[in-house]
Amino acid sequence: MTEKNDFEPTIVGFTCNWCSYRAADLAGIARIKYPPNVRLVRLMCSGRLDPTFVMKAFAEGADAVMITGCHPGECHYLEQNYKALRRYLLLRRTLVAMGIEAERLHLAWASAAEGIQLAREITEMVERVRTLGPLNWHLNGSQPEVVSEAAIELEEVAA
Amino acid sequence: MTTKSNSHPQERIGVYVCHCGTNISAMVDVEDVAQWAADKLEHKGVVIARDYKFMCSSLGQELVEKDIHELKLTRVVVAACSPHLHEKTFRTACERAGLNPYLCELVSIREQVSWVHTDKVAATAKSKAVLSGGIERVLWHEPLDPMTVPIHPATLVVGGGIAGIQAALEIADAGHPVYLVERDASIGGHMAQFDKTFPTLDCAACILTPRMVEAGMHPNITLMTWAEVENVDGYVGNFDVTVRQKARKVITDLCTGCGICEEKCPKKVIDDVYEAGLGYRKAVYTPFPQAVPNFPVMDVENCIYFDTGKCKACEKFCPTEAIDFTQEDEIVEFPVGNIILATGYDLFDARRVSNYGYGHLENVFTSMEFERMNNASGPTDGEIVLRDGKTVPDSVGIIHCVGSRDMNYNNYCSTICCMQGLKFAHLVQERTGATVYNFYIDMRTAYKGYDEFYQKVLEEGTRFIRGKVAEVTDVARLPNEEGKLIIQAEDTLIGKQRRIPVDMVILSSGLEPRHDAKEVAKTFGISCSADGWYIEKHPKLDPVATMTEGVYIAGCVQGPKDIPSSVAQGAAAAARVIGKIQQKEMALEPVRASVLEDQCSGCRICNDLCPFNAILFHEDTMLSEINPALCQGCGTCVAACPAGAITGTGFSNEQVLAQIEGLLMDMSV
Amino acid sequence: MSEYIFYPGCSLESSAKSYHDSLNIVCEKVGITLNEIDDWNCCGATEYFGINLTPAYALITRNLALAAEKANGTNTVVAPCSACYLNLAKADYYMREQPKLGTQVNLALEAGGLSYKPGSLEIRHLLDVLIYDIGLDTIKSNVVRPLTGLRVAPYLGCMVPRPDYEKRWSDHEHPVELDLLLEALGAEVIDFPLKTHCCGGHMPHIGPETAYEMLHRLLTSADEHKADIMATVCPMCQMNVDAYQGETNQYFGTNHKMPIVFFTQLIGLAFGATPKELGFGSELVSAKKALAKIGTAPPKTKKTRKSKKKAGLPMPQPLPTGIRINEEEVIR
Amino acid sequence: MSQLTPPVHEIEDLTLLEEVAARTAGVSRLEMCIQCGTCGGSCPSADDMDHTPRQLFAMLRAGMREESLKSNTPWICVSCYHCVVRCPQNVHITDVMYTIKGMAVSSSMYESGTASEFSQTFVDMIENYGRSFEFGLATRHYLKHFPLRLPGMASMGIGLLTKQRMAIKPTRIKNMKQLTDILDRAKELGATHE
Repeated sequence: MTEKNDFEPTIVGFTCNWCSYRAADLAGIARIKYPPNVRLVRLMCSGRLDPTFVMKAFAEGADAVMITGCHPGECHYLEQNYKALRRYLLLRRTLVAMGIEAERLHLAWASAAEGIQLAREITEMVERVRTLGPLNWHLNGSQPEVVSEAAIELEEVAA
Repeated sequence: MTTKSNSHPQERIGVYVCHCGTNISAMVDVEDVAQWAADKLEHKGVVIARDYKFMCSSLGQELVEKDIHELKLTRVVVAACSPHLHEKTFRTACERAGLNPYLCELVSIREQVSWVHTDKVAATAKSKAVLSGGIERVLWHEPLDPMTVPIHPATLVVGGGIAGIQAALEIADAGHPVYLVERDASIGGHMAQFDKTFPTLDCAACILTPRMVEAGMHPNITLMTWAEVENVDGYVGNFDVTVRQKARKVITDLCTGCGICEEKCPKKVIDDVYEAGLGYRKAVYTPFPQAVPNFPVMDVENCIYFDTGKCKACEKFCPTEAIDFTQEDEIVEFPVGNIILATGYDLFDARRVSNYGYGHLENVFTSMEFERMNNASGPTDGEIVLRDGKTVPDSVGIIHCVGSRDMNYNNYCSTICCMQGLKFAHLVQERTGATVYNFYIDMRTAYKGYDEFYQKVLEEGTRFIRGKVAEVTDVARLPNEEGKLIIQAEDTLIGKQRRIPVDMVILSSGLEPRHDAKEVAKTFGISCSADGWYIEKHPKLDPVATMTEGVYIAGCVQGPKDIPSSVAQGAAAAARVIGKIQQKEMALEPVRASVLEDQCSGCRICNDLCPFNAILFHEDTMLSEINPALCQGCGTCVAACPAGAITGTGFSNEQVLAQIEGLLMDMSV
Repeated sequence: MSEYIFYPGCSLESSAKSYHDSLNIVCEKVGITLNEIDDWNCCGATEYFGINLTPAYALITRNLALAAEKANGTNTVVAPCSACYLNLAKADYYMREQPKLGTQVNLALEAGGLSYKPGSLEIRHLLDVLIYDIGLDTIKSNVVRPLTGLRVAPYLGCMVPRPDYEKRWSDHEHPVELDLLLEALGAEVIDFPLKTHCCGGHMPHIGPETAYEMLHRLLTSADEHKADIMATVCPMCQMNVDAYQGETNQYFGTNHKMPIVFFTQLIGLAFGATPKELGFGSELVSAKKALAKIGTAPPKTKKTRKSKKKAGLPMPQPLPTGIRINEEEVIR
Repeated sequence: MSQLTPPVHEIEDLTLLEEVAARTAGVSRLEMCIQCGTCGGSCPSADDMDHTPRQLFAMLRAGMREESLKSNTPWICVSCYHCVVRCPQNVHITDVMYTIKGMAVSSSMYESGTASEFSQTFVDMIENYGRSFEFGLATRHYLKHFPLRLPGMASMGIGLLTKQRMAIKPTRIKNMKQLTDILDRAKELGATHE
């Protein structure tokens, strides 16, 4: 038990410039606290999320990946977040096929006003991944090549 | 480890870590971060790493400029606050020093590190990771030039309510052409239906009609009523607008607005729009006496001639032969540089709250019905009477928050209903002397002069009951309830259920987005919140712009608001547009996607994905091309291109992948 | 033939036997086969929740587990009793809303060798099935003895239209389903404003004065609207209005004589069944006088709120009374 | 989110409001109450309540444990769900009432026994027979609480009996053991009110 509790996961979070990145700013302005395990990447839109980004993050050692975007119907670019949703669902399937727990990839909607909600999502995510333990997938026999192949396959379906 | 060693050996990077007073340095060991960057990331090209008290101060900026000159820096990374605050500051500093502004990267260690974490060691470690990500990323930056597009001087204003009228007049007065397109037969909007306006009790028509006339006569305004925008193509500065001018069946060039046709028309129809269902109009009609323009329109659905082929009374009596039964819709096209949407709101349909009995109990009225009843030109000539058309009520109950602040209907506060309810209380008391009860959840009288108005209504003796009304019923329990409407509510200040018998109930209904708000948003390429209000670019700092360049919003289309706020927004949107027009051309942020022709397979997957229709397919070359002026830089196509043939400046795959690598530089893979 | 799983509930075995008898006749006519859950137990009415929560939900869910076992091609459970309908629906809904409840209830069911997966059954009231599955047209086509001349107050009570977890009804306050059904039988349906108001529930046993007050409201309004008879969908409503009418009269010094019967009894009558086989006569306030009016010309004094047509201001059109006009679906 | 009936020791550090929410089936949304009074206004039996539901929720918020659990309000609730469908905040009011009843019973706070004993009598019937048994319920309940009403009610009772609407003998379900096992296990699991 204690082993798992000592584990500090590293999570890469992809944010949308218009909503979730601003939500993260807002959480800061409001001094809402959340664990430091998430490192954010700013994209213009969750629709920009290339499945290879997620694979890259896992390959580089992230224990989990969080995708965040505008609420359905509120996309800055009309409806690109639905595409993110689709890619997310596909990615989860692929991850499971590769032996990675689906919980390691999480999608959360957060509008620019939802700093509190984003902080809560992050906190919950960190807790979930802490219970899952580190992602030791290289030790499980998977190779980085598998990643890129899967990523290519994903790119094909992503559209 | 897949990380390449420095793939850009020629680059020389300057790193600046800001203390932000103690905002950052209290939680992040900024000296350590800077020292670490200088020591450990030298192989990435870091030639200097400094920490400084206030990087955004002029001294801080000069530090960057000096280093660019003296150390021949080719890239700059600043670890400080959110890029949304100071990205522009440091880009400009680079530009001053002769470095392309897009070779500068800002990473946030304040909003996303020092302010949200509580463990200094962990926060410092995260700062290093974030900085490392920024350094990896900046290596892949490319010098970019902002694009410029010309601005067409004409403006389209959609919606002729008070917000749209205000916007149109401001722009026209500044000397620029305006197309004012209105769906109804006259401009004026909801305000034209009101009698008095809170809190000053100005007569709505007295203050509105001069502005309507001004808009109708203005040489710079092309007024298109009974018309709807069908399509918008193009982009900021260069929109192509298609408008459907619906057939009035009246030749406006010949019509003098004498009103004889309306007088002679034998068909009486309940007017659901202007009279809110409380009064009648004819099948050929001008909605109200002060309508602008004053030409009538024909309601084909109710016209006897269109139904039976007989009648034509209007045509017979028209002195100028202006009636034309064969007139068809017309499609009009014109270019504009900017667009202001002021399409307003719909009133909440109170029939949906079946426990309030509207549509079922005859003496339950909506706020709009009451406005019309109050209006001297309305269906009762300004008399406040029951549905029978003659009885003056002795007691009136006014219910606030109808359809608002309620998860069963709309969750938001419609903001105007409290003041509207108070205005009604005053008017009822003034004109009938009836006893008035106002039922409210919270009394919201913010803004100038509003609470004073509440004081005045209190003074006049209106009885206030704090409690959301549970139901309105005509089922009497006690003799004094017989023949009355009984309003049942908890008086929450005494904690008892009360039943108040009254003669008349007025529902202070909330405001809703237009029923077609979502489709209209799509036509104009802007985004709509889940409840249907249009989303402003920034809720505080940019309330009238939208995320779509060149499209602005004003009035209730952005959210419920009162007349002063709508007017202010109309003027604000106009000011933004005038500013753009006077620049003659504008620079666009060069965050754009482009197709690498040699890699494009012509599969066209990207074509349909683009929300802005910016991707064009050339049949001859079988290649897709992105129109940089239409592209907004979302990057969906970049992510979706199966051939990897689309690249997005500012957010290229290389940049993001490098950043991920940098972010995770401490992970032993 | 439409097959349904059937949960009769305790009342239909005793106090609401006429409901049971009449619904059997009606269902047979319109082609409904009811497969009764074997060895079902009481749903706990409104009483068990207040005593002990987990057992209350386990008690209800035992029935669902038994029902699911013999689902046999259909997954719709029909409950004619309001309280049973609500309790079954509520247990199923809350176990979905809060999965932990489902887990706990299933742990309890395990002790009896049972299990139930929340959401696997659809729980519906008999009225819902008659309107939305069978349809008014089929009902109409079976009518051989129209109830012309009979003024009926449709009375649903509380637990059918509310809380309505699955949004099955046209409205929570003034639903139109029962009105339309009775109209299809040829009856004159009054616009009964208290049709979803409370009959007093368990109050006759706890605070009788409260119950009398509520019953008094119902009876007064039904009388004012000149109803001959009330038609209900709920055994508890029937019991309270019927059995406590005498006490209510005593308490208020009134003389209400309002018979109340189950809606299926009226359907059966219109379908040509005899009053006896439909269980008429078991009501304490006799419906005899009311039934005698069937076939007679409607009384001249036709006073409903809607009929006031005077020169005055136009009334707003009521919302279209189509059945089920619920909110548009929102993506979320 | 609310947890279902956790053992008492787990929720000791919750406020009274949180505890009630946690003990309520489903998601109660009790903390979302805006004190508008729709519930108290809708309630058909509000006149007989010590506190309107809204007041009761304010008392829960204020941590007034004893006063809340001694209130007759949840016992007067007739489960008509008018407040539930009208509540602008979608608070599961009726279910909260059930929770408060349960807490009042287990802490022996609610003393005026009519309502709670009616419930208990009903539950006893079910636990013995698996079905409710109106005749037994009525006689046991009325003999104890309304002996004076019995003569007046006799005609009604006789009416129900002669019209065969009330069985004199209870029906017992076949597999009573199964039901008892389930209920016993459920009681162990949800040791909330013990």
